Amino acid sequence: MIDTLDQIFVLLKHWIVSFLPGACQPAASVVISVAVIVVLFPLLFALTTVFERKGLARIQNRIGPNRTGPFGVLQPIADGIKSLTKEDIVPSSADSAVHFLAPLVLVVAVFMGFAVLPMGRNMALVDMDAGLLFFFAIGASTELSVFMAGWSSRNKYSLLGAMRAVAQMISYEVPLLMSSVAVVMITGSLSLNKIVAAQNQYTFGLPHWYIFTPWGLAAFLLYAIAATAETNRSPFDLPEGESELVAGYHTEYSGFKFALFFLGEYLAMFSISGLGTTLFLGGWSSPLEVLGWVPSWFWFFSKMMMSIFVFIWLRGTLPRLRQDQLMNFAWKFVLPLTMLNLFVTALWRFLGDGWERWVFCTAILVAAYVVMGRVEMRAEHFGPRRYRYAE
Amino acid sequence: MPGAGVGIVSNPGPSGQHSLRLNPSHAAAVAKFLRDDAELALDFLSNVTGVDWPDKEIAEKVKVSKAVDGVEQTVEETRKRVEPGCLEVVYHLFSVARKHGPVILRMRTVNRTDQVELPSLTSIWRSAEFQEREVFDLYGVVFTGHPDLRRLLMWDEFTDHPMRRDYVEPDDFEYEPTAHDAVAARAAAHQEPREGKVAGQ
Amino acid sequence: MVDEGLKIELGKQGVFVTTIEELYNWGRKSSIWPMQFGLACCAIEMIATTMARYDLARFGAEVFRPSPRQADMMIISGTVTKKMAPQVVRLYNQMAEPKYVIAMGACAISGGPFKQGYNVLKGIDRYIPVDVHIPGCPPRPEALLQAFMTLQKKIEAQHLTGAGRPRHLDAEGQGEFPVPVQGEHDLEPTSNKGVWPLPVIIR
Amino acid sequence: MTIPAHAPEQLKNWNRPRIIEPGGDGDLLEVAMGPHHPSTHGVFRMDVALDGERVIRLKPVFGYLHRNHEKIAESVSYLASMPYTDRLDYICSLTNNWAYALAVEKLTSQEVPERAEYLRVILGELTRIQNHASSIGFLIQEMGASGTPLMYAFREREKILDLFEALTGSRMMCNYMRFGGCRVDASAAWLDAARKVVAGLPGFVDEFDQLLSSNEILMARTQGVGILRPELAVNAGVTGPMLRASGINYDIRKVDSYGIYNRFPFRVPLGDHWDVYDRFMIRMLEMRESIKIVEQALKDIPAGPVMDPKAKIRGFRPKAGEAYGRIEAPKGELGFYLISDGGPNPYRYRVRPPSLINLTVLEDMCLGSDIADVVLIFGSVDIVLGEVDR
Amino acid sequence: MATPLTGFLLVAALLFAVGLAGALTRRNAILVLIGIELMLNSANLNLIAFWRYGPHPEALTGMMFAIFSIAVAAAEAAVGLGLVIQIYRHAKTTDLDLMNRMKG
Amino acid sequence: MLGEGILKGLAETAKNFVGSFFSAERMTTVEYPEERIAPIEAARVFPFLVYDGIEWDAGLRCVACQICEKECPPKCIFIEKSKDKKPDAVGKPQFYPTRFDIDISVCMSCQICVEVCPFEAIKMDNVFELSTDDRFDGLLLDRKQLAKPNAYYHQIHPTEAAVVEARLAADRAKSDAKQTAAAIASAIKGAERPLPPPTTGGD
Amino acid sequence: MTFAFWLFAVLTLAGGLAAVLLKNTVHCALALTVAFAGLALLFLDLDAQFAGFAQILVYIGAVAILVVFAILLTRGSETPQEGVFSHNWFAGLAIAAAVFAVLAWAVLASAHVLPHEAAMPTVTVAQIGQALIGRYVLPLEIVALLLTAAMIGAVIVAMDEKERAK
Repeated sequence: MIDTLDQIFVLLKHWIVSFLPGACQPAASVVISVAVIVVLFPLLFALTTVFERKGLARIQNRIGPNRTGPFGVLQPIADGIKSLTKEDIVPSSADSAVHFLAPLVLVVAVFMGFAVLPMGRNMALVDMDAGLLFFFAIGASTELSVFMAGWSSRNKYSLLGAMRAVAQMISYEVPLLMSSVAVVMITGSLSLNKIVAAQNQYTFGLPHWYIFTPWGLAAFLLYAIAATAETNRSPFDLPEGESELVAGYHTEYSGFKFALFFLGEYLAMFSISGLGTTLFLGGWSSPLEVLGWVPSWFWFFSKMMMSIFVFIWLRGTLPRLRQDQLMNFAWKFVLPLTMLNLFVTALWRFLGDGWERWVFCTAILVAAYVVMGRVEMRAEHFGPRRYRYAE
Repeated sequence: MPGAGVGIVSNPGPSGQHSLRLNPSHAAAVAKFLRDDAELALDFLSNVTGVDWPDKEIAEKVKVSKAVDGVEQTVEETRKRVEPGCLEVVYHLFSVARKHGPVILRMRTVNRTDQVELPSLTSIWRSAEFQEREVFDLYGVVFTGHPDLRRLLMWDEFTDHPMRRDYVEPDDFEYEPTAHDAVAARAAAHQEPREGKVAGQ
Repeated sequence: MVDEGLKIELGKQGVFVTTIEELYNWGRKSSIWPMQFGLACCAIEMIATTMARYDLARFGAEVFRPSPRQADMMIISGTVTKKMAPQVVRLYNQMAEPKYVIAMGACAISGGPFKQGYNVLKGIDRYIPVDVHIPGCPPRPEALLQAFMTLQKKIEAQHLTGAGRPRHLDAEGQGEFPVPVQGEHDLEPTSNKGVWPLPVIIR
Repeated sequence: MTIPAHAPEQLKNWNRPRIIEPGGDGDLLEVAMGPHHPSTHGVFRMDVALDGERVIRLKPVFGYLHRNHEKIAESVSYLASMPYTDRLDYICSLTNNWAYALAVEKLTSQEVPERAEYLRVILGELTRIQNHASSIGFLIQEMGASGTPLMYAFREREKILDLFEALTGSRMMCNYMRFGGCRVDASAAWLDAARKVVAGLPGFVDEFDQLLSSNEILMARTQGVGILRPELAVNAGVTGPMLRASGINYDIRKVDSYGIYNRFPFRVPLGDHWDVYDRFMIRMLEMRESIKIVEQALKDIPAGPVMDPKAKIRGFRPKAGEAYGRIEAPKGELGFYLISDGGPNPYRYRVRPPSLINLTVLEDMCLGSDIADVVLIFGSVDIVLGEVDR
Repeated sequence: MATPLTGFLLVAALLFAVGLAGALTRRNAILVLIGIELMLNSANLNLIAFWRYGPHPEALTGMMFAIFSIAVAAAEAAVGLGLVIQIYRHAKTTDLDLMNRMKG
Repeated sequence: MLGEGILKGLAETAKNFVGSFFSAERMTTVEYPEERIAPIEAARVFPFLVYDGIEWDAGLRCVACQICEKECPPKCIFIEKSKDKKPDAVGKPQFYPTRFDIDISVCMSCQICVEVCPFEAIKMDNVFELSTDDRFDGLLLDRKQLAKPNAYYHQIHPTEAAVVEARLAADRAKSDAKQTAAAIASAIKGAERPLPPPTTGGD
Repeated sequence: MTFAFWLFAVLTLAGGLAAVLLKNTVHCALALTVAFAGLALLFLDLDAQFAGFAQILVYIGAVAILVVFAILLTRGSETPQEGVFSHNWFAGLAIAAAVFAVLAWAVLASAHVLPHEAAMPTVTVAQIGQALIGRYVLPLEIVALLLTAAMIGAVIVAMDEKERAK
């Protein structure tokens, strides 16, 4: 029974496929999986927009959308209808072909990222040997769509926004990759299924998630920073920094194409949270051994939504950085720490099973963080101040 | 300062804020002195404003000796003359260092039409920069030596000086739903004649 | 536009048509994104309306878009001066249909207390069509919410075909609105005759 | 003038705008920020010339909200201008009322009853608190926080506005002060409500402090940005929190001690680094001082009339003469200059707008900095367009 | 796998020719670099194809070669484009014909 | 240490997030159409005319003295004085306004008309839900729309109304006394003039 | 020849041709990414997963972006007024055609000696990794050195004159 529940989607798919002639079964299986992803994640996106708007509202002491449907859950549907029927304006000076292609490229690229994410036990669309590499390779092409959008609009703000976005995404892609490499070093595989399997073990009922190791925690935090920047979320949302660049690279987009950008941004957030979950939070494995009976997909999605909540929380709290600070932060703070973390990971691997490796690794990382923090604050000339009063 | 041409303009009102009237030709020197003098130290120019004193028609009775019926007689006669108005610029100074003030400076142009130049004090107090531009915009005082004398509030194509007393507002028909005679008259001037309905009636 | 035959065909399937219409109107009215655009005093009340106490977000309208392309509603919140009027019209032109305008406060409707001034436009409806007027100086945030609901009701009552169809479905009604030019003494022209025919005064 | 010893001698000609030559190979990018630009909160335009992202020229363009306040005021009676002053700096209508009332009282040498003075101080300081809170909120908003600090600021502002409304009848456009007192008296219930609100304010400032003051992103963004040298600040007529953030001890509440400010012990915080962060912190600290003043005023407020019995409302004709009255408004020195020719209307009516004059130094503060900083520097000046353009 | 090696080789040859034509005919220095990239890529395709059809695919030789080639190409692109930008700063043009004529 | 301030800030927002579910202090939204902020007694929006008695046109306190029209800063009041007089609530023959229009699209809610009115005839209303899509007819309030009974005044501004009532009563008593005195005097003189009609106060 | 091969080949060649022929430089760069994507797909068709993904990561994620940046930095995004082709374009075309002719002749002539079918190799990433740090460790190190040198070189070349002078 428990297994059935756990595998319910897989079984369902097999059941549907079994009605088809044998020759087209594999293809049908893939089509169904893809269809599920293509339907499920936009739905999730819709829900998340409400979730985000209500979450932000709660942070800000208000209620948020609550008039369309119960608790405002139909809000995204209204938004969707509105966006679909809104006039689609292409500026006369714009490069119409590229302008049209940009949101499509973005959405297609982010959708492909979901192919390798194991969303439950046996629930990865493709179990690819080089899954992680595939994920990052696909992720790299979103930059191109951002550039296409910004350039084709022929608007100063759009182009500036796109340049910023691309520079930022390239800069943070490096630490993003490097912090994931730590996991690869320990697991010895680029396959996401194997990475989850490696974490799906328990000692005293507690899981072997990588976040519970010093290097794993450090890598996770660095990954989170880089992921926030990679998805252009606050406090790294400079490309659409409305106080400087009206709406960044999608200033000139209206109606449904704008909605696609919105969708793309959220899908990127899902996929990157999903990857973070897989790499550091044990993927679909349950947090306690005794909770093993809860379906694995439930754990995956709840962990993913938790990370989404953190995104929202950050957005509700922090102001954004400046462009040069953002770049400096990537190259002078995050990247060195990820490098160091790789070293610490290697150390962890070779120090054996004793308590020493905990002490050493933690000590190195904490010391490095403190020193780097000092250096960063000194280099950027900021710190707390005291104030005097006139008599 | 000898020959600076400073006069005191007294203020009859109860506030008792009297002011100094400067001769435009020496104004910059006096202003510099006021700023740099250690005792005065009027380092803070708070307020710059223009005042428009329109041309006044003065009717005055003059006693004129006239030959009336061959006899010299002193006759009172009303003569009208137009006293040329002027544009006045008023500066309010305070001292941040010594915390006193205000000291009020005034300068007047010769007339309101062609001789409207006054020296700019922007080089002595930066705070005059925008305020003098505003006076230029709204009153039409031309400040010589101002680094960037453009209109401040109105658009560049605008040609009038709206704060002057004789400024005539543009006739942009202001429709009021309560149609009284004045409104109806204005409306009539703006409406194309329509059959059947007579505007204003 | 919908041709006659299609109209009859749609008329036969009356239920279906109304459903689509209702759904469309529901979508439009439930997701009105205002433009991030403030002019004067009323802008502060507009901001207050989006803040915790009044929370415009409850109506799904907190998504203030900085780009006119993505906004549905323009709240003219404050005095429109003659220096600003061309910009306002230009921004309105940049918005994608369907678009709505709320004139918030006395100044936006008629120039309000400042209408005697030489640089104040006596009502933004001289240049662009306004859907809802809110009197008040400034209107309370609740008044803006009420006006928002008035706009929603107006959208809800619109039929997609026929004489009373919304402006954006009217092929002739669309197009750019002429942007006034700043002249030597005043804006030229002083009003857009197509939107604001001079009212005839009958006593 | 207190100039810190560590003042760098960057500029010889500090009272002239700095001219930065564009770099050798950079092409200039001319951007017109505004009049509709999300960050100018209002209708304000900056014509910026950029070399890459570095500002090399910045010319503010005003007048998009020029509502002819002065012209209208010269054609209506003294009393009728009072509601118009509400709409100058529309966030702080009560201090505008106060400044105008003060100027007219100077023009006519009217006395203000004790209780009215207390009420003016209470309302003025409450206005200052809500102005500083929302100005900080707007500043952080421009820094890209998605509204949270602004929401918290407005949460408190609403409480203060409720007080205003309960006393004066309107949330924003209070039209409360009159020549020779205040329009209506505050009831005991109102004073109690005010005490309750004021008791909650320190908690709010603490919350704000926790949320913002030590935030690394905020510090990194604002420290060392938009430096305004004290000499330039004084010379350019900068007033208010901006001047004090440049390290100059000049608070008109202390200097003129108008009203009854000499009865309240309060301190004037000063900045030592002259940058955006200092301006932000000075506002934060001033809120705390203002809370103290209001607390004491609410404790000491005497009984009595709120209006000079001799004061006239209608048919008000001051003697010919002129007067300049000024107060320390939340944004700086707000002055009214009135010339009377003995008629029922002022002959000349001039507002000395702190916002406009504080903007004189905008270009000097922005030159050489990043375009993203311009937004912050502009936000830290704390202007309201109604007052800039009038 | 029904595609013969010849197919891949022909595609690679065609791509190489296209790249070469681009590199030789375009005036914009960046586009010349694009042509060179295309040529490099066609070589990579050859390497992989030969590895795949070779007698010892388990030895990974061609694949390794291709991977190294990709890495080197990345370096080449970075340096090449850096040079172009630097030349642009100096000569204010990326037009190779013009650069030729100016001679420095 | 780097990150400390950010964590502090996160803690603060988390406090508010969690608090919004439990404490009314943190969840400040008032859901406008259903809930309303408790009406503030002093609140003012637009003026209205007070009438005594039941019939609005008979009981208008306004005597068309036109002071408010003159003093109104934005000049949004328009009054036409009657040619004849008719007895007011006290019974004294007075002029009355044949026309009393307030253009609320201009009104700035400054309350100066109320302040200057010597007859307590114009007061501030607190109705703000006036938004309309009708620019001219919807925002021009005439005599009939403006007239509200004294009871309504008492209901929205109880304290102020009580003070006004006391003052009016005193005035009335004074004029009554005067009239009675006059009546007595005339009675003494032996004139047959009937006594003035009994004064009918408001409600 | 499978359908997939035809598709990918056409995609690659179309992208390559567009990259060489289009007028607008940015369009060329975008067409180049299409060519790169097509090549990556061809790699996948050849069971070289790792190389295919590396191709996408490096070429689309980095090189294409670099090209685009270079175009924007050199103001090349506007279509030039005068011709886009070199004055001796004909010679270039002729050379290219000749080269293709030779290559095609060589390939076709040796078609009969080339293998048509091959055993499916089973290559895992782990194997590639082992090979990289085993047999190919020296080339790996050299490439690493080269990349470092290139990076430093690129930074120095692209750096501002003034900053270098500092």
